Amino acid sequence: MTSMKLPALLTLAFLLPVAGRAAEPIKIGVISEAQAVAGASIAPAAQLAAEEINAKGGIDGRPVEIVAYDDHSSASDAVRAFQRAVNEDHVQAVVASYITEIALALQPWADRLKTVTITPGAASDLIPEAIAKDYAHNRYYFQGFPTSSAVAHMVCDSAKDLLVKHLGMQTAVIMSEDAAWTLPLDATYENCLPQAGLKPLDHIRFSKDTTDFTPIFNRIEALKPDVIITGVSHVGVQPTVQWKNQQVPLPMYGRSSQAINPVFWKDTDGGAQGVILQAFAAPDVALSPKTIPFAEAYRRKYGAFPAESGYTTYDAVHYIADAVHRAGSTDTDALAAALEKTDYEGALGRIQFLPPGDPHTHALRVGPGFVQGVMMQWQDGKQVTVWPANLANGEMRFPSYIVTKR
Amino acid sequence: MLALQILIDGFAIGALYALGATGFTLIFGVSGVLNLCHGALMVAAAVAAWAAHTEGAMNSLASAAVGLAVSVALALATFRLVVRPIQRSPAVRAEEREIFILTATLLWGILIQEAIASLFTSNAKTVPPLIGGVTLLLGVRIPRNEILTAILCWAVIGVLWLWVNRTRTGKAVLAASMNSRGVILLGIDLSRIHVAVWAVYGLLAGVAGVLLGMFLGVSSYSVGPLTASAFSIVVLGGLGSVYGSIVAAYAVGYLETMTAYLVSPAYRFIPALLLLVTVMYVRPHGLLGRR
Amino acid sequence: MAGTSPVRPFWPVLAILALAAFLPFRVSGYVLGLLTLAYYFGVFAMAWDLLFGFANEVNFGTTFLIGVGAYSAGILDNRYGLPIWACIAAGTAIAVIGGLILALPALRVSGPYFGLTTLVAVLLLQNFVVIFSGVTGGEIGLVVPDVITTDAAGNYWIALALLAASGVILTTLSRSAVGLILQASGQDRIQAAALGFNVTRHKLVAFSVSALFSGLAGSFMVFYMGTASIGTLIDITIGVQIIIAAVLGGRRTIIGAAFGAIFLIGLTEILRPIGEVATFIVSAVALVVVILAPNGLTGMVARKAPP
Amino acid sequence: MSTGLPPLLSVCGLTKRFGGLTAVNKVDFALWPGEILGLIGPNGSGKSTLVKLLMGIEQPSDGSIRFDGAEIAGLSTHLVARRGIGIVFQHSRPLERQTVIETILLGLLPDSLFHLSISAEHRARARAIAEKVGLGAVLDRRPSTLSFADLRRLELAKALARDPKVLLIDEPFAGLTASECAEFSALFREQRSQGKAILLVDHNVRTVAALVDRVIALCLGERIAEGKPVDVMRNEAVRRVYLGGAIEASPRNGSGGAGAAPLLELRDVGVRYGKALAVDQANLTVGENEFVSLVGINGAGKTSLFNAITGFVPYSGEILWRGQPVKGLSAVRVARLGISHCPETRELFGDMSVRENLDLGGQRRSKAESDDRLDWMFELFPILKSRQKQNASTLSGGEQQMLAIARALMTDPQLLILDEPTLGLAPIILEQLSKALDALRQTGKVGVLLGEQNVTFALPHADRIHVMDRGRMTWQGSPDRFVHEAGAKYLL
Repeated sequence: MTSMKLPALLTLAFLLPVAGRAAEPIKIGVISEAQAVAGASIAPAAQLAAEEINAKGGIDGRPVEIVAYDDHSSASDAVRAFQRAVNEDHVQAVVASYITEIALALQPWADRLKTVTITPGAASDLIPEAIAKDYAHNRYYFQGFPTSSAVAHMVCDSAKDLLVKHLGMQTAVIMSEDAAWTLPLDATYENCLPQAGLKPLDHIRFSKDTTDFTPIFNRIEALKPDVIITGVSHVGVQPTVQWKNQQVPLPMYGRSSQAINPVFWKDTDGGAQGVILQAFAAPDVALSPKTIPFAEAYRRKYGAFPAESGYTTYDAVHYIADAVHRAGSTDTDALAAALEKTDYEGALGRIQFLPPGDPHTHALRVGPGFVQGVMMQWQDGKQVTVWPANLANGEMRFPSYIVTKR
Repeated sequence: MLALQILIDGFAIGALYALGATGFTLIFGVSGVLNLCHGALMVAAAVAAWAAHTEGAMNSLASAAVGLAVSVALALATFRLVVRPIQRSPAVRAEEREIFILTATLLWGILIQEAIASLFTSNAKTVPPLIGGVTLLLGVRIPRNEILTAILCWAVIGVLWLWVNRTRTGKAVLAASMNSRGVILLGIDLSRIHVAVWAVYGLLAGVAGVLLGMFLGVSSYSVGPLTASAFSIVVLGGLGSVYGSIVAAYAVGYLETMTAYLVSPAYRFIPALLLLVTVMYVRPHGLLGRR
Repeated sequence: MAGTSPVRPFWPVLAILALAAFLPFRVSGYVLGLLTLAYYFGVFAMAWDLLFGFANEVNFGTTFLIGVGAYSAGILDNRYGLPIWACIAAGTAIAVIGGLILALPALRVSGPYFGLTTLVAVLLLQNFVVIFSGVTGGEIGLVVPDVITTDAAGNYWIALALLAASGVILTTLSRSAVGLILQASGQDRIQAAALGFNVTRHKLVAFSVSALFSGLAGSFMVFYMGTASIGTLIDITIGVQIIIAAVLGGRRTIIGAAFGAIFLIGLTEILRPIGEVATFIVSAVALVVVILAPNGLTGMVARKAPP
Repeated sequence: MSTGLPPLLSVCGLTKRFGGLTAVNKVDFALWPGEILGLIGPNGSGKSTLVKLLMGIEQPSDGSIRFDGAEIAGLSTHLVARRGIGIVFQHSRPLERQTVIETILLGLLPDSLFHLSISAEHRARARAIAEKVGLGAVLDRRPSTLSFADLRRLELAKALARDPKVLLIDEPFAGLTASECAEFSALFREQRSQGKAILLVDHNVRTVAALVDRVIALCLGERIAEGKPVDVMRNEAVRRVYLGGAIEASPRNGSGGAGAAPLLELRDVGVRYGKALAVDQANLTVGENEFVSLVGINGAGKTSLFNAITGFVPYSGEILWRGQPVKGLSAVRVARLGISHCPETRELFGDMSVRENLDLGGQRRSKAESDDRLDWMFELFPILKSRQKQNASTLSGGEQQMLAIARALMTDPQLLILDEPTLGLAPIILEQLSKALDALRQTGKVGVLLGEQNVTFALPHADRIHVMDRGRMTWQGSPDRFVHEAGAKYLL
């Protein structure tokens, strides 16, 4: 039965270097998907943030320490990692997973193990709605990322300017992967696209395991819309490359999480050319004074720019530290209470959580002046910001075979 | 229009499936091994080709070659390090060899998959197509590379056929698949034949993998599904029957494509699976006999 | 009894059980949580071993049984709010029915053909869970409102009890007269039939027993995890883990399978700190054991030639 | 034997067809309580199929099987068994991990799902049965540690445990020593005395003659004789099956033959399969271009000996090829020395054409060489030429045999080992084969070692004859001497 004592010992050994330090460190557990591009930036970004804080003398003299876990994109692994973080490594807060399925699996555990937990990337509205519905049992859980509906609204708003006003488009087909986060996304698309002036002709949901997108694109094309409105995160490279190889004469516009990552161009071998995507942060968009410095610091340290979840995690660690400082303790209730009062200028913009009572309790507040986000387009290997006007640094351009009106 | 679309896409997909399954069935026929790291070999080949292109800045042909080299090497490694030790192990009784080889190749496949994932992330990768662009065929727009893919698959299958039916080694391989003792009686070295077969198998899996990487793209997650689909197709066609595999490959390819077009992409795989179950009940030993 | 293997292992196992029962007073909730999962997997692996080791059927569909049981239980709780015990009972029952369905091909086809048919069963279940997401929660997974207890020790003891009970029942069964007949049938159905045994019926029984424990453990696990999702219950990789655990622990020993599962999950967890390569190393270790020590861990411990 | 009472088992018009071939053809016989009936016939005569039909392992195409007055034809095996028919398989895989007593207990268990425990009274009975068959001393040992004879005893014990009314026993004496045979015979007689009916299946009369009350001889699926052992042995049809027609030797008019330089030498070669002793102290020599016939009934050990020579089974003693020991060489290496083995199983490539099969034979030779030999083969076996394109599996038995021989010769051997080429072939085919072999012998290009049970076929071409019986070489000499000295003894 040594197999039970061993992990304990091993983790101890793992923590020894810091155990020697003077002040009791504040431990933050980071559970992420190290092998998925979208999740790979989470742990490094947290580390970076911790180093910054410690460089400034920590929180009231106490150093921040990151304990990282890989959940292999599996909910049960994540639950195990969570238990380990809390019971074994005694972390005071957890930042966990960009995948909604996993975030939802962890949500009950935040209460069971009485630990503040923040997701740096899971977007589904189900998360804050659950908190609103049963605040008593979910109050330790925070969504460090805008909700899917917020994402959808931003796509609609930008589409109104860029597609309807500018290009005179009228119809669209929604194409999204079958996942937790896209349910509210699609629902919102259905509402807000018509308001924006784009009539949804059809709505295609496909399995995350889909590899052959030819039929999907052909179905869409047969409907003769002006644009494809996307909602993809687990897939990205394959639809994009096939979109390009088949020269589908329709722009792809919307949420495509993988496309936010700078390596996307390489992964698609340039297939991303012309793709327009919504993002809450990008290496060269100054959403706040902190955005670009962080991106640069990250690249200096790790040799590549962070994925979107990197920015959110970076902020999360910072505002956890800030909350600990304000709460003057790491007691879970105090910390949660402090977090609810968060008002922090992060790489994403101004961070505030929606208060209890709001249908989206503990979700990020979005909109001008807060977390705002941008629309970017891949052009010749670079992400060009095309919306909002105040941040735009380029015009939309499309591959020759895509014919847009006007 | 739609019919033609289905016809063409189904043909390309079917050709890919056929190529993938051919190697799988060849190995089973000759050495009686159900190689459950099949998908891993395909993905490894594709990812290697991708890496050679993006990291090594090679042109698409050279990088494809790298992919093939990798899968051949891995196939031989599978034989030497995993399959043969078990076949020769005195501790494994004959009737248990099957499950042991299944388990071992499965694990080996996981090893390869994990290696790929931690070296190149689990993100999907696409191999640069040999030729870009599209052609219009009766109003249907088809990527040139899709057509090339189908042609190449058939070319390779054709070459395989020639190898098996026209060359001495090929003949011996075929003979071994029917009666290994007969081959030994004629003084033909069976172990050398096995090595040859595994190398050829690696080549087939590699070509299939690289082409798949160009056509649809692969990720380390594709390993399981690719193995499963090859396994299904081969069993559906009748184990050890190359012709059966090809027929089955097209049956599955078209069934999937039609479902995707006519019903919904979400239900793509279900009819094929149901077909498989029915066949297992009606014709427990697959559609076609050996060879 | 008609010793599958002599009664020797009995006392050591009892001692280990006793030790395990006291753990909650010594180790942290995390280790308990880890072991709780490991124990459930232990039951799965033992159920699989009954089919492979004794009925000689290579079943890739074990997660089909687990999934059917778990999801049925979960759905009954989530939609109809039945009391937990009822959900578990129903889930188990439905899993047994699933087991009988799965057994049908086994009576017609064998070897790889059977293996594939069971594999397909899993893939189908997977697809149906996604398609009927309205009921099953689809990709998102099913949220189960009720939990038996949130107390780590409580959950641990439940799992341990289930593991012990299953272990005792399955071992007894495998060493009983029926187990003897099963082995005879598995080894040579004609000879068994020539001794007057209805091989078909015994195979069906083996399947339903295996299904019973898979379903039971699956249902319990749902109420421990609080969610049911493809990735945690049905996915082929789970089935693969179970098979590896059983082979690793030493096939045809029942309890060996349980130790295999605990070892596998324990090792994965021990290696978690080293990050993504953990799975790689675990599979490597498993592969080496399978190739070099086909009789698995129990085989190494017993240090006796293959039976 | 037929006392007034009705037969226990009566078979009538029993027929089994596998596609084209009829394995069992309208066989009738009856079996009374308290008698031992011998069922004899060479390989491929349909014995084993008949047994399978009785046991319900195969379903008959036609005819009836009545047991205890009820029709049992078509019942599934376990039902047949429950009616009271037991079987002792010749090749049986014992449960590895059960002890002797446990294995016997298996036979005692009821076919119930809920019968978990094993009662003391069961154990007592198991012990009793073990004692009876002579396993008393090894009750708690596992099969892997048992002698071959004990394994056979265990099989018998399992069958007896169900206390069947009829006992089918397949090759009861194969691989047993004389004394063991005696012990088993005693066991069978005891069963008979208890009113059991026993069907003994064996290759030839002699082995079972002393034991059985009546004998039925099968050939090519048909009953060719029935009666007391002595009569059956005298029966012309039977003699023809085993000895062929009148025996005569034909002198060789060609080079080579006896006295030529030794090609192959066997010194005290022994072969064991696990516990069974198949070949014991065999000595034999084949010279350059010499034609040696090794005659012996099935199970005499010929095949085992050949497999030893060609490196398929390990052996004790020495085998020399042109004076060099070949021990440890793989089958492939041996074949490359120039020893071509044409086994009774033929091992053709069924789904390949005749031509492809032959080409594979010539694969290690140059194209030209191989083509020359091909022509030679076609003149040796003209039928093959016309069948070139045909798949081997679609050939008739005779043609397949010719192909097998031709393929073996394609490898340009110095020694051709022919194992039971006449197995299950019609007389007319034998003629053709015989001619071909003679032609082959006259060419003086290759030495031949022929294993045969059909003496008439084995004799004519032979320069020397060896007789093998129960793994031992019992006689050797020239063909003409054989006719006088050994011929008569061969069957009896």
